[in-house]
Amino acid sequence: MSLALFLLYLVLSPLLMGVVNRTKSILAGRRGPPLLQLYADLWRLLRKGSVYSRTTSWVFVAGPVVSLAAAVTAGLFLAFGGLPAPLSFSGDFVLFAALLALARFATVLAALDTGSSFEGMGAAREVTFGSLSEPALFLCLLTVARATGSSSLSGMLGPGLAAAWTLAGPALLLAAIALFVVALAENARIPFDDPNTHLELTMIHEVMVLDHSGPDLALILYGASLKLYLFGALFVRIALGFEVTGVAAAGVLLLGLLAFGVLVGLIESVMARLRMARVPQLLVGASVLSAFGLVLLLR
Amino acid sequence: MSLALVLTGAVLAALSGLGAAALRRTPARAQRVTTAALVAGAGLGLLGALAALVGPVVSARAGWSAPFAALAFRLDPLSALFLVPVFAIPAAGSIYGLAYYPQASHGLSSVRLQVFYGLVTGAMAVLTVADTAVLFLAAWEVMALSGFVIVLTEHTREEVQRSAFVYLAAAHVGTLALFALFALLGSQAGSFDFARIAAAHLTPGPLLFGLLFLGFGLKAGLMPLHFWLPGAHASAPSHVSAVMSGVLLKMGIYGFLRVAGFFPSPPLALGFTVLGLGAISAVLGVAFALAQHDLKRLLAYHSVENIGIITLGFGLALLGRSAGDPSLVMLGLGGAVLHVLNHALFKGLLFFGAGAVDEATGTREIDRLGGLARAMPLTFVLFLLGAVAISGLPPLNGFVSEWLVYLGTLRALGSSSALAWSVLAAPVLALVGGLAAACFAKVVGIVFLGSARSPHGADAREAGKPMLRAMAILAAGCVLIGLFPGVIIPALHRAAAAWAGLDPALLSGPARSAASSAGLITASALALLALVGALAAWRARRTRGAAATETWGCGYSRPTPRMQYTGSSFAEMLTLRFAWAFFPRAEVRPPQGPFPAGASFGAHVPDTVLEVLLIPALKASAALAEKMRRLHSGLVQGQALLVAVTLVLLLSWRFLFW
Amino acid sequence: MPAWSEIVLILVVVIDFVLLASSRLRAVIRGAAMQGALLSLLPLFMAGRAELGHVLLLSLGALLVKGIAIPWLLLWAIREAAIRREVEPLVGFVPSLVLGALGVGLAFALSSAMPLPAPERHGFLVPTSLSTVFTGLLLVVSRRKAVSQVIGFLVLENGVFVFGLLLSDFMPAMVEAGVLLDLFAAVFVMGIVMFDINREFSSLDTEKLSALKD
Amino acid sequence: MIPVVLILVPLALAGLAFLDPSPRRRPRVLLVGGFAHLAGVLLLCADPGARALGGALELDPLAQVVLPTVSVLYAVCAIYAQGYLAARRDRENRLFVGGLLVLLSAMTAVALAQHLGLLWVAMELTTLSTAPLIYFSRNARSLEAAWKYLLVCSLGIALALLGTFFLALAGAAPGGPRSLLLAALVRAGPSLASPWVRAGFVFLLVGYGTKMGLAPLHSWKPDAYGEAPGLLGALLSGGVTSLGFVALARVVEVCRAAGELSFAKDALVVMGLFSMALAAVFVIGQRDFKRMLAYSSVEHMGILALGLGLGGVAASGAMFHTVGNGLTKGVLFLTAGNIHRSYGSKLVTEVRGAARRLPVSGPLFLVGFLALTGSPPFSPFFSEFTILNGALGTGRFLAGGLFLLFLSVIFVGMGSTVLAVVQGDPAGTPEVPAQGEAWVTAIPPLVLLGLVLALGLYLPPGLKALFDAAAARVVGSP
Repeated sequence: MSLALFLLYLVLSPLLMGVVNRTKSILAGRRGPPLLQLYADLWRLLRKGSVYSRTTSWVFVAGPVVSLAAAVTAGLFLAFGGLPAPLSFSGDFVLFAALLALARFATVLAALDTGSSFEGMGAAREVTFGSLSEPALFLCLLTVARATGSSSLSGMLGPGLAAAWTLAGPALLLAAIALFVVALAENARIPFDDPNTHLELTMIHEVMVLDHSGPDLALILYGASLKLYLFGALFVRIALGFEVTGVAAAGVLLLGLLAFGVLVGLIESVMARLRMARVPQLLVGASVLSAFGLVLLLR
Repeated sequence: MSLALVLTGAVLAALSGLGAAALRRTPARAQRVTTAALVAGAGLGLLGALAALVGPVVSARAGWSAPFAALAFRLDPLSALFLVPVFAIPAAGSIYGLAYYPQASHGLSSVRLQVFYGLVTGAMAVLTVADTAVLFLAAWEVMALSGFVIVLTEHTREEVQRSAFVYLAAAHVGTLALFALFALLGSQAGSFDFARIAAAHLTPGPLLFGLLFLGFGLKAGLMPLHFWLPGAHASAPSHVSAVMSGVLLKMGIYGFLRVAGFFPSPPLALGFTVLGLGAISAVLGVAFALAQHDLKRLLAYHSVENIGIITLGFGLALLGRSAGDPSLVMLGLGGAVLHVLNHALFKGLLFFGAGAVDEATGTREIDRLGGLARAMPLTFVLFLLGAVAISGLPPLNGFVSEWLVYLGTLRALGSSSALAWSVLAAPVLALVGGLAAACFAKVVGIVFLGSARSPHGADAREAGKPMLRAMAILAAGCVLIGLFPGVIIPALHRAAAAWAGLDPALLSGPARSAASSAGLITASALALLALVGALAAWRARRTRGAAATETWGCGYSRPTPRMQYTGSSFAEMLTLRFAWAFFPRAEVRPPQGPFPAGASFGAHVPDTVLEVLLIPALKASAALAEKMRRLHSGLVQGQALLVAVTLVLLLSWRFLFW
Repeated sequence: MPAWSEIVLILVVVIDFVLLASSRLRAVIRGAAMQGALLSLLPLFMAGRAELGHVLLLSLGALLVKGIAIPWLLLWAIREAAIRREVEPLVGFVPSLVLGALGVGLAFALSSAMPLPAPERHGFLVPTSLSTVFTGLLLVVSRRKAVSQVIGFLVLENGVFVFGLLLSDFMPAMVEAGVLLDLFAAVFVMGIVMFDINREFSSLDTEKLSALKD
Repeated sequence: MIPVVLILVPLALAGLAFLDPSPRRRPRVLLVGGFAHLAGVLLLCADPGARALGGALELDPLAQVVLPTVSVLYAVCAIYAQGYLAARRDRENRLFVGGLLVLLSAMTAVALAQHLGLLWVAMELTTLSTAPLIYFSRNARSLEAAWKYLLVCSLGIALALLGTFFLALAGAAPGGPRSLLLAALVRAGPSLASPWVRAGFVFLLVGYGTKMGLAPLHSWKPDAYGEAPGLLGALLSGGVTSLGFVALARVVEVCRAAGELSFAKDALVVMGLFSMALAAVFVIGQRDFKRMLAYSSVEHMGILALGLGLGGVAASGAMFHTVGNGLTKGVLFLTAGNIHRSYGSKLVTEVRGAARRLPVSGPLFLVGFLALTGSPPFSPFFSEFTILNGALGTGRFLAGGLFLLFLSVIFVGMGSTVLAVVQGDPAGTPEVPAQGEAWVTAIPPLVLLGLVLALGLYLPPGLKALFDAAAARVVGSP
């Protein structure tokens, strides 16, 4: 069952992107792209050739590869829908976070490899916000760990979560909210970053991949969708942490993800992107929020 | 047996420099002989250490007729684990030195370097197995002074003299603090043998705290006491920097561990204090690193950061000891000691790399470099491995030790007492990890990627074979520990038991679970590598014959290297967050007149403690001393008066007040 | 007979005051010589159980050295170096007199506070010696010229000599010999040095001697 | 009978030197005297407790500690003198050689004297014999130094004589010892008249403290050491000052017997710490490296006084320190002399890169500095560590803390000066032709340093027992 969910993760993640974009287009009163648009894009890109800058080295090609591989591997530890993950050990969420960090590291290096000042700018922003969102993520997970008394993702998201909600509801709520903010930041969504303007200067993630084309770009887009799906699943499970098993769990997860996608789309259509200077404040705020949650449990 | 091996290794290493001194006629051969001797000694020592890791605790004792002194040695798993870097890094360094600092071209200064380089190695090895205070102190000071000499290798350069002196002063003050520390311990325990001191079941008072932090913190480079470190590491030859930051600092940690181990149940306050210091060192260390422009200074500040991480683990272990929680001791100490080893490996690797860059380009200014990946591909790959490792990213060794520390915080999280608060070390560690990754993204990205930012390194060539070999050895260590952490867990288990003086059985629970988790880490790491390999293979097939062009400049068609992002601009957003701790100094030459000739802007972030606090304070006290000296007019009548006054004062003291 | 010695001792203290007060170098030297001569009488008066030969030797030596040789040496030095005749005090005469008086008072107080272990015949010796020592110190500290410092040292040694007399009847002769000998030697060497000072600096003003400082 | 010979032979040789017409041959006399003396001392140490002149001279433990040190230092300096005087042909060395030999005899007498009067005479002789030597270089500065040295020390010595008289008077009561023999005074013990013992101690502390150079009685030191030849500096700071310490210790011994020990100890601790403090103030930013050494000598005399004042373990540490300090000071002053000669300057601003120009003396200067500041495994480390132990072990935390504080400040202060002299590139600094490194002036300090190191690596058990015995005899066994 858990393996099935892992495969769903690999298969369905582009769909989640579709949901988000669909929501935005509906709210904007446009027809918008079909739900499966991203699959089509990926397929097209994979068949294309690619163009490389003369300044780039093998790092440029390795970047997308490593970050995609890291994202996939990270999925092995996430207990989708609260069902035990394929791999699980105490403190595995550290590895989970570290793999995502590895993905970021690879992307950033690939960006710097081009020597383009724009991509350098994007890389700088990416590492800045990444290093600020990392503590927030850990504080959320620690809150859950303290509440469930477990130290592995499978345990934290597993059946124990329901009981934890009854005992430590407020703390978990805070953690969930903070986690949602982190998810938006990590996936470069509004209000942190605007995934579909094409004014290079305003962006973080998109500007880092300006030079990537063809299959490389395909890997990047797919990796991005995986990351969104990961955080979505994590957020959904923590937010809807009630006792479920088997297929029901899968159902809850998928519905929850649908809701997550809609929510993200909703936010992107009603909010504007923050000024760069204010982004760190929001992330620190998320950390403070989840830290407060943790303190609630510690005292 | 194991101890004998270690001591022989130590002696061989200590005397290795004689080869260089003796065969000065044929410098190349002399250096090979010295290196061979050092490597052989290190080999013996490592054998002994490994034997001690699996075998029983060995101790030996011989008379030494100096006051309070004896030649008492003890080799337990903890010492053995510290011995691994003590022998491994200098050996690799001496191989590196064959090409980096050849005797043939540097002559006498290279001879001096080799002699004291060996001496440092030997002293550190003896220090690690010393079982009595005076022997410990003697080895300690020999290490410190030889360290001073090798930092001073290029003693004609102004800043080298300056930083070497700062190092010497700091080292000496630390040593004096240790005098006091051991004198106190000795007087309380009635003996200077570590065993007897430990048996005395002392409880440390604030005075001992202070001396402990001052004496060992200075050597280890804990944050407020790190001031000597960046300069010394930056101005020493690179393989010396590698040894200093990879091993010499760890002697401070070792002493800290040893002495703290004497206290059976330290108060919780001690553990939390250590934890706090670790947090400060880690965060501010990496913050200062981000703000550096000099490659080696940057690496030096990362040593402060990593010492902080080690101290975090150590603090957890102390807390576990106070709370009587063996698992916490196991995880905390295990993490700390493993990070000691790991940091030695990747920091050595990185300093070697930095040295190679320095040699190839003639500058350490990050913002002047760029695109070296093409000129020195092998150096680049090895340096990249080091960078990934130090950023605590899987699948390399840095991650493993940090993971152990995280496990420690999780263990504390489970407790219902005040202990649980120590979990706040985890987000700190996360922040530090993120910042470190950012910092090394900057280093690798700016130095090796993109294209050259200045004439420097236009004609850079790949580093010499010995240098690459030395780097490859250390890189292999990083990869192996990263992929198969399971093999080292048992050693950590025994070390932790030895430190806490507990029965290993008590700690076997967490050790076993950690080992099994380590197995899963191996599995996932292999999975990751397999995935990367597969994708990479596929991409490699696809990329052949791809079109090549300029970097997309968003419509701008004539990009120049000068337009690239620099290290400073890359780090700016982050350093802004720490502006409160920095006192940047800027040299600005604004454009003037209707036809400005030239303008320039330069800024650097000096060390706050040294440049903003210490040196002004010293200057002030010197001025004060100068004022007081004015009182001393050379008049002979005044001198006679002094005698008379002293007589009167003493008389009145004796007959009126005493 | 004790009466005589007491008179002598009183004279010695009076001479202390004279030395502090007089502004002429020669006068000071003569005063010191006078004091030396007076002191050389003391052993004769106090010759108790001790055998006569030793006493004669002692007083003769004292007379030769303190009363004649050294004063002559100093006068010769002044002539040689053509030193101006003024004393040139750092501390004026009146203050030095007051200080001297204070010192004498202190000396008497101190010696009354310190009972002599043996029922000695001349309890007057101790205060005299202490006040003379004090005067000597005062002269050394408060006079500018090198010569006057030598005189100060001479006076100081006189004080010590007076104290030594307390012990003369049971102390081995070596001590007194020591006093005379190295008093002589010290001043002698100082004299030589002074001539060199004169050659180097063409004056005996020790304020020129303050080049060495930090 | 050896003690008397040890005192007379150098005197005889001094006479010979005065008579000898040839300035080239004269230094050889020094060599003869030094090594004859060394041999005699070794011979004497074969039977400890040897006495002469009815016990006025005796080789007690304290003498056994100090006399060999002085003798070794002297012999090494005698070798050095060959090279030094050969390099100073321009100057008349009759007085110099003669004075040095008188000094040797005087120092021996001080070390062996058990009679306070004899002790005092010998001490005075050391002053008289060294004063002209300070004036060796016959210039204004050295003259000024000699004058100040002579005046201050004579004052001190006069006060010391008065103090000696006080002690004699203290024992003058009918049935009292009525003698200045140490043994007699100690035997009389409590029966001594305490007010006179107290006053006597104060006067003797000032008197011999002046010879020792304890602050604030030190004022002659920087001038004398700064202007005198390095050779003399070595003998003064390694020999004469240590003997001042010996004299003081003898007095303290009497005080202990008379039950006046506690004040003596307090006074010594206070003066010792004050000396260290003053040295710290004057060492920071010191531009003249010979004056710096003088203040370092003040510091170490302070350490000796402190150790003696703390008593117990610390006192035996102080005994050990007399040896280590004596020999190490020899290293520093001799090498400093070499550097001074070769640069013709002793100012940090003008001297640079000594390690390059004087490949032996330069590094030796640095290593000597490290040894003196208590870096293991050199012997001063062990003595200073012992003293620290004595302080902290007996709960004197303030004293111990100040001790460490001053040590570290002085290290930083001296270090900056020493390093500025030793390292760097000598190019562009003043150079005196034909005054480069010569083995006869470079080897002697090396020998001394070897001894210092050897005593650190291996301290013969007998020697350690000797230190304890000497300390026990002065301040009582811990």
